[in-house]
Amino acid sequence: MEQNPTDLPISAKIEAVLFCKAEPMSKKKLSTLLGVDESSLQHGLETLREALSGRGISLVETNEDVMLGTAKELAGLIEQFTKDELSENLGKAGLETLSIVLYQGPISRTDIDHIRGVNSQFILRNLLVRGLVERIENPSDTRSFLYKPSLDLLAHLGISKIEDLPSFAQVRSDIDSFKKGIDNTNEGKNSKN
Amino acid sequence: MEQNPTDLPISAKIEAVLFCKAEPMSKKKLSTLLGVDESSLQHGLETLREALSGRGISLVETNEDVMLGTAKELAGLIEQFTKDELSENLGKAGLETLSIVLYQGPISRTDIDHIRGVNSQFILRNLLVRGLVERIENPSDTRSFLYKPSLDLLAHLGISKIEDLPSFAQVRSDIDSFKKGIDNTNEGKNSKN
Amino acid sequence: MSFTIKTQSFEGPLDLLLDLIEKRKLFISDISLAKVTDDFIMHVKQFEHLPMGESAHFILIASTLLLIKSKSLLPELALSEEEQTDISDLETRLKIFKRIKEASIGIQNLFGKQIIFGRSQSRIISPVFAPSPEFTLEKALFLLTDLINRFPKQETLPKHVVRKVISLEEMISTLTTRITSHLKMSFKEFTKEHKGNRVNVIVSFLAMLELMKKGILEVSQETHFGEIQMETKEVGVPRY
Repeated sequence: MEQNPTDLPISAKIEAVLFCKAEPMSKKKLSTLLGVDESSLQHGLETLREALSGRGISLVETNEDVMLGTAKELAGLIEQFTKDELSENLGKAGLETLSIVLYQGPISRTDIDHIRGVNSQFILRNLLVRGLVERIENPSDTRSFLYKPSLDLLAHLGISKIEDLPSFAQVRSDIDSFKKGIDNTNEGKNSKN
Repeated sequence: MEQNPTDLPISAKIEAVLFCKAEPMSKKKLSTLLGVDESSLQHGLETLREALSGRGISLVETNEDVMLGTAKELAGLIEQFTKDELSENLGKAGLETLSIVLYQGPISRTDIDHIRGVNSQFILRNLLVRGLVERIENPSDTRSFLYKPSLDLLAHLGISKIEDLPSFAQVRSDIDSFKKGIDNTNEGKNSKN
Repeated sequence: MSFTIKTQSFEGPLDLLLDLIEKRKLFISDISLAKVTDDFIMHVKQFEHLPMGESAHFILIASTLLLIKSKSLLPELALSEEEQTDISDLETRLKIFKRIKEASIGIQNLFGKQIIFGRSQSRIISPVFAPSPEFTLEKALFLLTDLINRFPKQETLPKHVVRKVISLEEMISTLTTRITSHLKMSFKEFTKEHKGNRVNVIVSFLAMLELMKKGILEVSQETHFGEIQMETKEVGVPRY
């Protein structure tokens, strides 16, 4: 295949492998399989994303993983024959915790508890079991975990990457400035009055 | 969504349905699902075939049925991918899930998820493909499955009956008492949130 | 004062606090926090029956609010660096929590509305037996033992929370000493009837603060300490 002069571009190869895999795949594995480096892979993913625009399938991606899914506009059509396992109601605590993980992840449980002001052990476990949240080893403390949104969660929200969340950059920068003690939002301006 | 003026074309709808279905589908069924007549469907299929040219997936069509597959130029890559998948290490999550199936099987996915505290959907799939676990219909819920160690795995481990597993009784009772606990308290309480 | 709000409707002390501030249409600041302190503590009173684990988080926040309230009533009260940090930390946490709550509305609106579906797993699997050399019986037992040891335990309250909550009375008594040193008033008299109940100690303390605020005005006129106690008795302890 490698010798074939009419070799298909890397974006087509990515598409074929992800189609076959039928579940999230790590970018690392994908680049090893295709024998390309990370930046070529990312470039291939961008090309594929463009090629898929207006089509029936789309790309969903986190920093680490990538998968193919149906176009979000066609959710109603697909729901006619597929059952959706994740849509069980989140509840207030679940929604709050999920939002923290989405906008602040990867984040430790201690930090989640600190933001919520309560113990999040069981609600996090519930989200993990449902596959909405994933945990990874904490690079700065191997005895603990960091929590991050799963690809399935992004797919369930109908967004293809985390930056597509409503006001993603704004929320993050607001929270950063709260942490630094700088308050550029209305909150700060008005409270001085 | 159906009223949306920027509704995706029928070819995109066909693509999404076939992608998601992951198996051959009769054209008749497809046209019913999409609410179009046979000739519109055939026209949509032609458009899709053109759109897929040069991409990683392609349309496979008989007189009655239609399905999506990978581009034939990429057969070598896909073969390599499948081989890699099988020879890959199971990883901690895979080993943990397999251990649970070994000691607790036949066991449902929900129970595995709750014992592990994370979602095991994709891992179980991998264990099935590798012939390490088998699934049987759940006698108490025909829509779901129970997972148990395969005979090949038991033979590979040199186990003639499950009771010969090291510390079998102790491990089972520890896990069972935890399961009882979550059924009665924590999980129940949190799922209401 | 409304007591109709069910405790279950708040996910935690910050949720309650934010709700109290927003109900009064205030912005998050030390001033607004001082204003809602009494309301907050009235709500916490209802949680007295909750297990230590759940009420501790509320008591912890209550103690910080107490500092804020004390400072607002008695501006001359000097706070330690740690106390200052606790106060600004609470404001920061509330602001972050509020931002997250706002963002969570957007998440709720998206969740499950336009799902991107993955491919269904085909029902037919033709397995190829591919064991992994790492998987041995010893490994299986090791992993399961590890898993069993990591099973979540009920209500594990972090040590620092327990320590802080237990030292709450100490904090109040120190505060009392600091505030009353020149007033010669015994806080013990105020709280002896509520012995052992943290929330009531806080309530009494707040009441005393209010009275003292009035008392201080008197003091500045007459500088006769004995009469303050007479004055406060006439005013009476506010009934909460």
